[in-house]
Amino acid sequence: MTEWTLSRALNEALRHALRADGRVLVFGEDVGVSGGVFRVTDGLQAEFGDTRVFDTPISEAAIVGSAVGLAFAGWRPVIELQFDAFSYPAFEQIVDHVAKMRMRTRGRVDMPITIRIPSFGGIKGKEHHGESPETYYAHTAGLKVVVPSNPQDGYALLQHAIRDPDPVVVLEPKARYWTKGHVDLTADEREIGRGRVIRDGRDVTLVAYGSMVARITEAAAQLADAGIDARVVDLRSLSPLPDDLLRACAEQTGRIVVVHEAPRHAGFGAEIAARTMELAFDSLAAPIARVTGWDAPYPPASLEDGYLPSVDRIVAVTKETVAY
Amino acid sequence: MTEWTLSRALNEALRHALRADGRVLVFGEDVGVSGGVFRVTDGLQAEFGDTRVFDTPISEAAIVGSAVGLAFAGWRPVIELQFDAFSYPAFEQIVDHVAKMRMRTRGRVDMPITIRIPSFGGIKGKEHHGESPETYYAHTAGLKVVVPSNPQDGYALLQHAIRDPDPVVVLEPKARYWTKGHVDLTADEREIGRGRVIRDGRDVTLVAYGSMVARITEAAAQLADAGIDARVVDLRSLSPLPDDLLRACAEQTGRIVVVHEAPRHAGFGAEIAARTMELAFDSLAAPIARVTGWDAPYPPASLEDGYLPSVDRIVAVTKETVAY
Amino acid sequence: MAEPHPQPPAHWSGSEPRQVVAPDGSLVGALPDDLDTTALRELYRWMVVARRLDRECIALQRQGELTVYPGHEGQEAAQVGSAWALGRDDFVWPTFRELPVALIRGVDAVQYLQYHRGTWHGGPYDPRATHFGPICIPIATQVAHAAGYALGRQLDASDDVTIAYFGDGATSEGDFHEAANLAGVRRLPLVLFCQNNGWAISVPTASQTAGEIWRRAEGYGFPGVRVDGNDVLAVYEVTREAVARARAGDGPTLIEALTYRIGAHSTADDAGRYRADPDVEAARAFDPIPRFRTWLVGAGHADDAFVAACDEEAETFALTVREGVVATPGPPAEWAFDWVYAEPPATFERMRDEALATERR
Amino acid sequence: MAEPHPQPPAHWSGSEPRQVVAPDGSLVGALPDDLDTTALRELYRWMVVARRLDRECIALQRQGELTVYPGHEGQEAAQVGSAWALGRDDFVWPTFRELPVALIRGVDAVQYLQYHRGTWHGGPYDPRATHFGPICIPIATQVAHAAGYALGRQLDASDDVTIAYFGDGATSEGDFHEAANLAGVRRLPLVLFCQNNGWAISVPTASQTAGEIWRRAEGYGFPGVRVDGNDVLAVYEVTREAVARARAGDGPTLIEALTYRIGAHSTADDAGRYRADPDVEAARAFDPIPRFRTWLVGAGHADDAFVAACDEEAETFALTVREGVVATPGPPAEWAFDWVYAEPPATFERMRDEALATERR
Ligand SMILES: Cc1ncc(C[n+]2csc(CCOP(=O)(O)OP(=O)(O)O)c2C)c(N)n1
Ligand SMILES: Cc1ncc(C[n+]2csc(CCOP(=O)(O)OP(=O)(O)O)c2C)c(N)n1
Ligand SMILES: [Mg+2]
Ligand SMILES: [Mg+2]
Repeated sequence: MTEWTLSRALNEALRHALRADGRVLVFGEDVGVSGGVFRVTDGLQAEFGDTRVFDTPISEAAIVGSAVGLAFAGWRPVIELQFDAFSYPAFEQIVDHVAKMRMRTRGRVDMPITIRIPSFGGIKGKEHHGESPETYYAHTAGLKVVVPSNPQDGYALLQHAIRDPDPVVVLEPKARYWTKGHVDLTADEREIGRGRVIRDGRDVTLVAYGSMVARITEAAAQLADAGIDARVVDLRSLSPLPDDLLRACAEQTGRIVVVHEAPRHAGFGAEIAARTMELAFDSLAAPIARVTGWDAPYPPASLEDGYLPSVDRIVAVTKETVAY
Repeated sequence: MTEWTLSRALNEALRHALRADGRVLVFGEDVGVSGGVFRVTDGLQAEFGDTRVFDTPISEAAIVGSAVGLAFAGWRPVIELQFDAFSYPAFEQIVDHVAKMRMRTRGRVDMPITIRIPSFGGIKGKEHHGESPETYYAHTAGLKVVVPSNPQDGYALLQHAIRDPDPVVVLEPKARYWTKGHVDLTADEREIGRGRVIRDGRDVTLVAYGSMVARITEAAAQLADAGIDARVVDLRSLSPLPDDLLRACAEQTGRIVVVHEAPRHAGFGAEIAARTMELAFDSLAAPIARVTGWDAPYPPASLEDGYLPSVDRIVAVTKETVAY
Repeated sequence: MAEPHPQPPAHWSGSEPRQVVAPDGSLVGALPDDLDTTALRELYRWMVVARRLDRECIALQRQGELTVYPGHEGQEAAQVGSAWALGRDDFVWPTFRELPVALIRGVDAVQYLQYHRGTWHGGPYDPRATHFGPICIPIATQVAHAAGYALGRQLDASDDVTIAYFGDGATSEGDFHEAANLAGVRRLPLVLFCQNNGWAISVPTASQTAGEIWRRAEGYGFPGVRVDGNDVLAVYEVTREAVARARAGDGPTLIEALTYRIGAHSTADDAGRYRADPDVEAARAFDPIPRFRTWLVGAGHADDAFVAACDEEAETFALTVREGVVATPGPPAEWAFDWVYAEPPATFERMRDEALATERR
Repeated sequence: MAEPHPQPPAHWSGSEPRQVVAPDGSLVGALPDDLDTTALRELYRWMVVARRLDRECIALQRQGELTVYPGHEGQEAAQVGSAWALGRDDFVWPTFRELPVALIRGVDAVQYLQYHRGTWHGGPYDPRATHFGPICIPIATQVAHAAGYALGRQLDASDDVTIAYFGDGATSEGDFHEAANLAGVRRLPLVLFCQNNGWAISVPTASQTAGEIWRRAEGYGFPGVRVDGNDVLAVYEVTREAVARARAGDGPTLIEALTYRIGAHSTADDAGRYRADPDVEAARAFDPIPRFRTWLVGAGHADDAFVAACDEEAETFALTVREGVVATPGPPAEWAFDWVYAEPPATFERMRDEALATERR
């Protein structure tokens, strides 16, 4: 057991992967000598050299496109796209090629590509630095999409993503990079596709991923004072979706509140709601509620707090759902 | 009343817009002398000259990016991105700029940009020519997204999209381009944001957009023979969502089946299901069902029929929903 | 053979391209020193075989045996000449128009054509075995894959060379630029081979770019060369030089091969809407095949018997391929799911089962 | 003033840049013929004002009055010289580092800094009134907007010129390429102004591209020029020429201005992690301000009193801006919704009401 920040845990996961597999490459913008805007690649170039860990020109499409070619050449690319919105210039390469190439080659060529994207808001950042791109990637068949919310998951999920023979998009919540937590280096369950119940509860289930997990956890504590026993679920994997867990929560608590930062319209919360309804309609005692960012562009720093789901909003909506 | 194909109706809508407003520009790849891969811009360059209607280099990001600049210069760009998947190279420009620019300028500069994208499958086309990109755009705050399913709507929606001061993505169902239908040139209700009930029914509501509207219509006919009275709804607008209509359908039929070509996971059907549940939970007698493309890349032509929701699948699922 | 038309296609104007055999079949440059008679005859044979197969494919499409098919008539020299300069382990990243290259790489034509038959995406041949990448439709995106593959071989300290094929229109895409710039920065063992055939569907090269494509190279810090793309020997020579540079670790080369798309963009395209037949007829005067035949026979490397034999072989081959194509059945339903993931998630497998059950219903 | 260091920054090597005043302040080129003493003094004044404001902004950030702030120290000549060559109706498309250009365009500094204060995106100034586009962070994307704007003015038969600012790193993006190529094809009245400051955050220009940036132009069919970006007069001259060409309908020009980013990439960046202080010190020897002052005073266009007056004005201005910035309140909650749509859909308005109700709760 060690105490690490999420940034450090991800850094150690990369270090571990680079050590364990000589075919692993880490590249992107400023990941080399500078160690990455969020220090996630700190010290890796010094330790593994600039053939294993290197900077690229500012060319997102070529970063992802070259990862596809590197996979054909038997390498295992782990790439960083510097911020959520800066993954969009590579969208065509991700959707048309990374996600489909293995099928196109009839399984002759795997795409063991890991795409790390510092994502989501909450850091009072500039525009294009607070986007929630998860729905774009989760809706893209052929990709796997995971979101660690704490150092332990960061350490485990990133390693699993790198080892996975399929392309995995790892959305790292910027707002949690500097939050410390215990990391059990020996834990190595097959993580991708499994959610985690962080707090049990009978009255209602709060579901979230990334930074919002901390907020639903806090909300659950406040709800407890109000006599509401809320279960807290960290989804962790958006694709594949841990739908057995969602079914169980619906069956056991009958009420579900989904929380995410992205706009509500066609956001990932819709899939959680629709899927859960399909799986456990008769168990639902209230409509599945969504507490999300508003259907407007991510606002400037000064308006961020009003945009992101606050603990108050989560608590209020949960109370309505329980009272329904 | 005239009888036109969807392609012709869209062509006439563009012609009408070019005549009515001297600031309207039509550009993209092969839209000039050749008249577009699907003939939607046929004859426009000849009639309006190559300053109003022109070809661009194969540069999707620059096509969309230049439309943003043209809007600043007071023009009203109507651009064509040749096929669904070929809108992805411009994804960053659409999401980061087209959708957000008006807000960024505090409303000083409108973005009256129309982005036409021949979309969806069903034409036994090559890969990247059968994609369903609607969720990517519908989830992007700041855009409006419409899908005409017939010549009348094509004629009306495209004109409204062009006149709209906000950016509108028009997803044109390739599979319907050559289908004829009546067009009332005088019809001019404010279309964007409104769905249409194509066939009334009491037992269940079938909801779709684009090419799938024809399939749910056919399914409704077959269901009628089986004694099931199905309402048929053409959504037409994905953003904004005609949610009053969805609520009414849920209240009046209690059962809803959503159909689309895109993969199910985090697809647009999820939003329809989640939103309808929020609005009319107590009226729902069965879980809202989704009949969709599978969560796999769009297959080669030979497998297309098994991928797209067939009338049989729609009928079968609807029967289950009604029997629920 | 047709007399060379005085006016070459518009997009050939500007800098003089490298040339070995002039349109009239006369020798105007130094012969590649490593091509013996057998090799020279092979170049001719492949061009004839490819040309004949192209006609067969168009017929197959008309008969409904293929979906949309993009022909390569007129571009045989650019493709055969460049492909001939590659080593067995060198890797090709094609667009959708490199059937001649595929043949030379040993890709089975029937398998290749499954792509256009609509039975598979990417092409069902094994890209690793053939060193010929999947057919790629999104314009210029394969250039980035090629750069990555070249980087991978470079990191493995291999001396394999990678070649990316693309068209004039592709040079307008951001992906071409990003990949070319990356190739320059890393001095990748990469040959960027542009077939400037004058057209991007209906758009002429002049509306695609105001510069000469080969000149882009200097901005990326590596050499560019312009070659007569209908002169198979010149194409072979410049590609051989580029491959040698790459193999020696001296980095990428951008080759602009001036050729002409004789046919429509594809069987779905009506070229009559945007270009005049006389221009196409004029371009035929620069046809790579009669030009090379004139020189080959004149120089005594081949005789009429050989020429006839090539036509005959091309005929037989085309018909064999036709039989193979017509005989291939559609893929089983499972194939829509079988290779999406190496480790399919449980949710995916449940949906696959649901799908296959529905199919059988 | 500092003696010019023998070694200019690494990325200045290669082709000789245009120069008017050498680093030591001596005149080595022809003076722009349209700058009188008043104008020459203005150029100096703006550089000093901009430099001082930059320092103030960094201080404001440290004190929590601004969020991340990207400084421009060392790039004053490149920005002031080029901005001075623009006409009132010419339109500027900036990145996030063109505060000096903004000042010259008449953008209110307090309003401009709202972007970095985190109270608004894009910048709350009126881009149409100031002819200065919204601050743009996604690298190189504004070059496409600039091309479109230039096309719009061209279609209106106006003789306005558009200028796009971008960095060395931006030249690696597909958007830069697509926009530049489009500019060439349409002969747009566009000036592509690259400030090659040697760094893209931690990545040196040598790792960004293997070519010289100005040489990219030829591949697009228009001229490129390399200029000493720390020589305000040379920058003014080459930009004036480019603007004249554009205004005359002769198309775009790519300008590579060699400068140096003296400060960190932004206040969030620790440059010590990737570059050595001695290099930065060496670069200071090429500082544009003392260089120009030496010449200005030496040539009798200014005296110590004027120099002192500039410093004083800069001081007062910086403090006024500080007061203005510190005084600006955060935006009201409605602003998150007010300008998203010109015609807000009913569903959007319902959500806005829900949101504002929640806020008030
Ligand atoms: C990203 C993208 N945009 C548009 C298209 C549609 N398209 C297919 S072929 C083609 C023209 C390509 O021209 P060129 O690169 O010269 O190759 P050629 O067809 O001449 O071989 C276009 C625009 C595409 N396939 N991909
Ligand atoms: C598309 C995109 N990718 C990455 C970034 C992150 N980023 C911000 S500034 C920067 C470096 C830009 O370098 P350069 O173009 O030389 O401009 P400079 O910062 O030197 O002024 C990067 C990579 C971004 N803003 N946009
Ligand atoms: Mg071409
Ligand atoms: Mg820079």
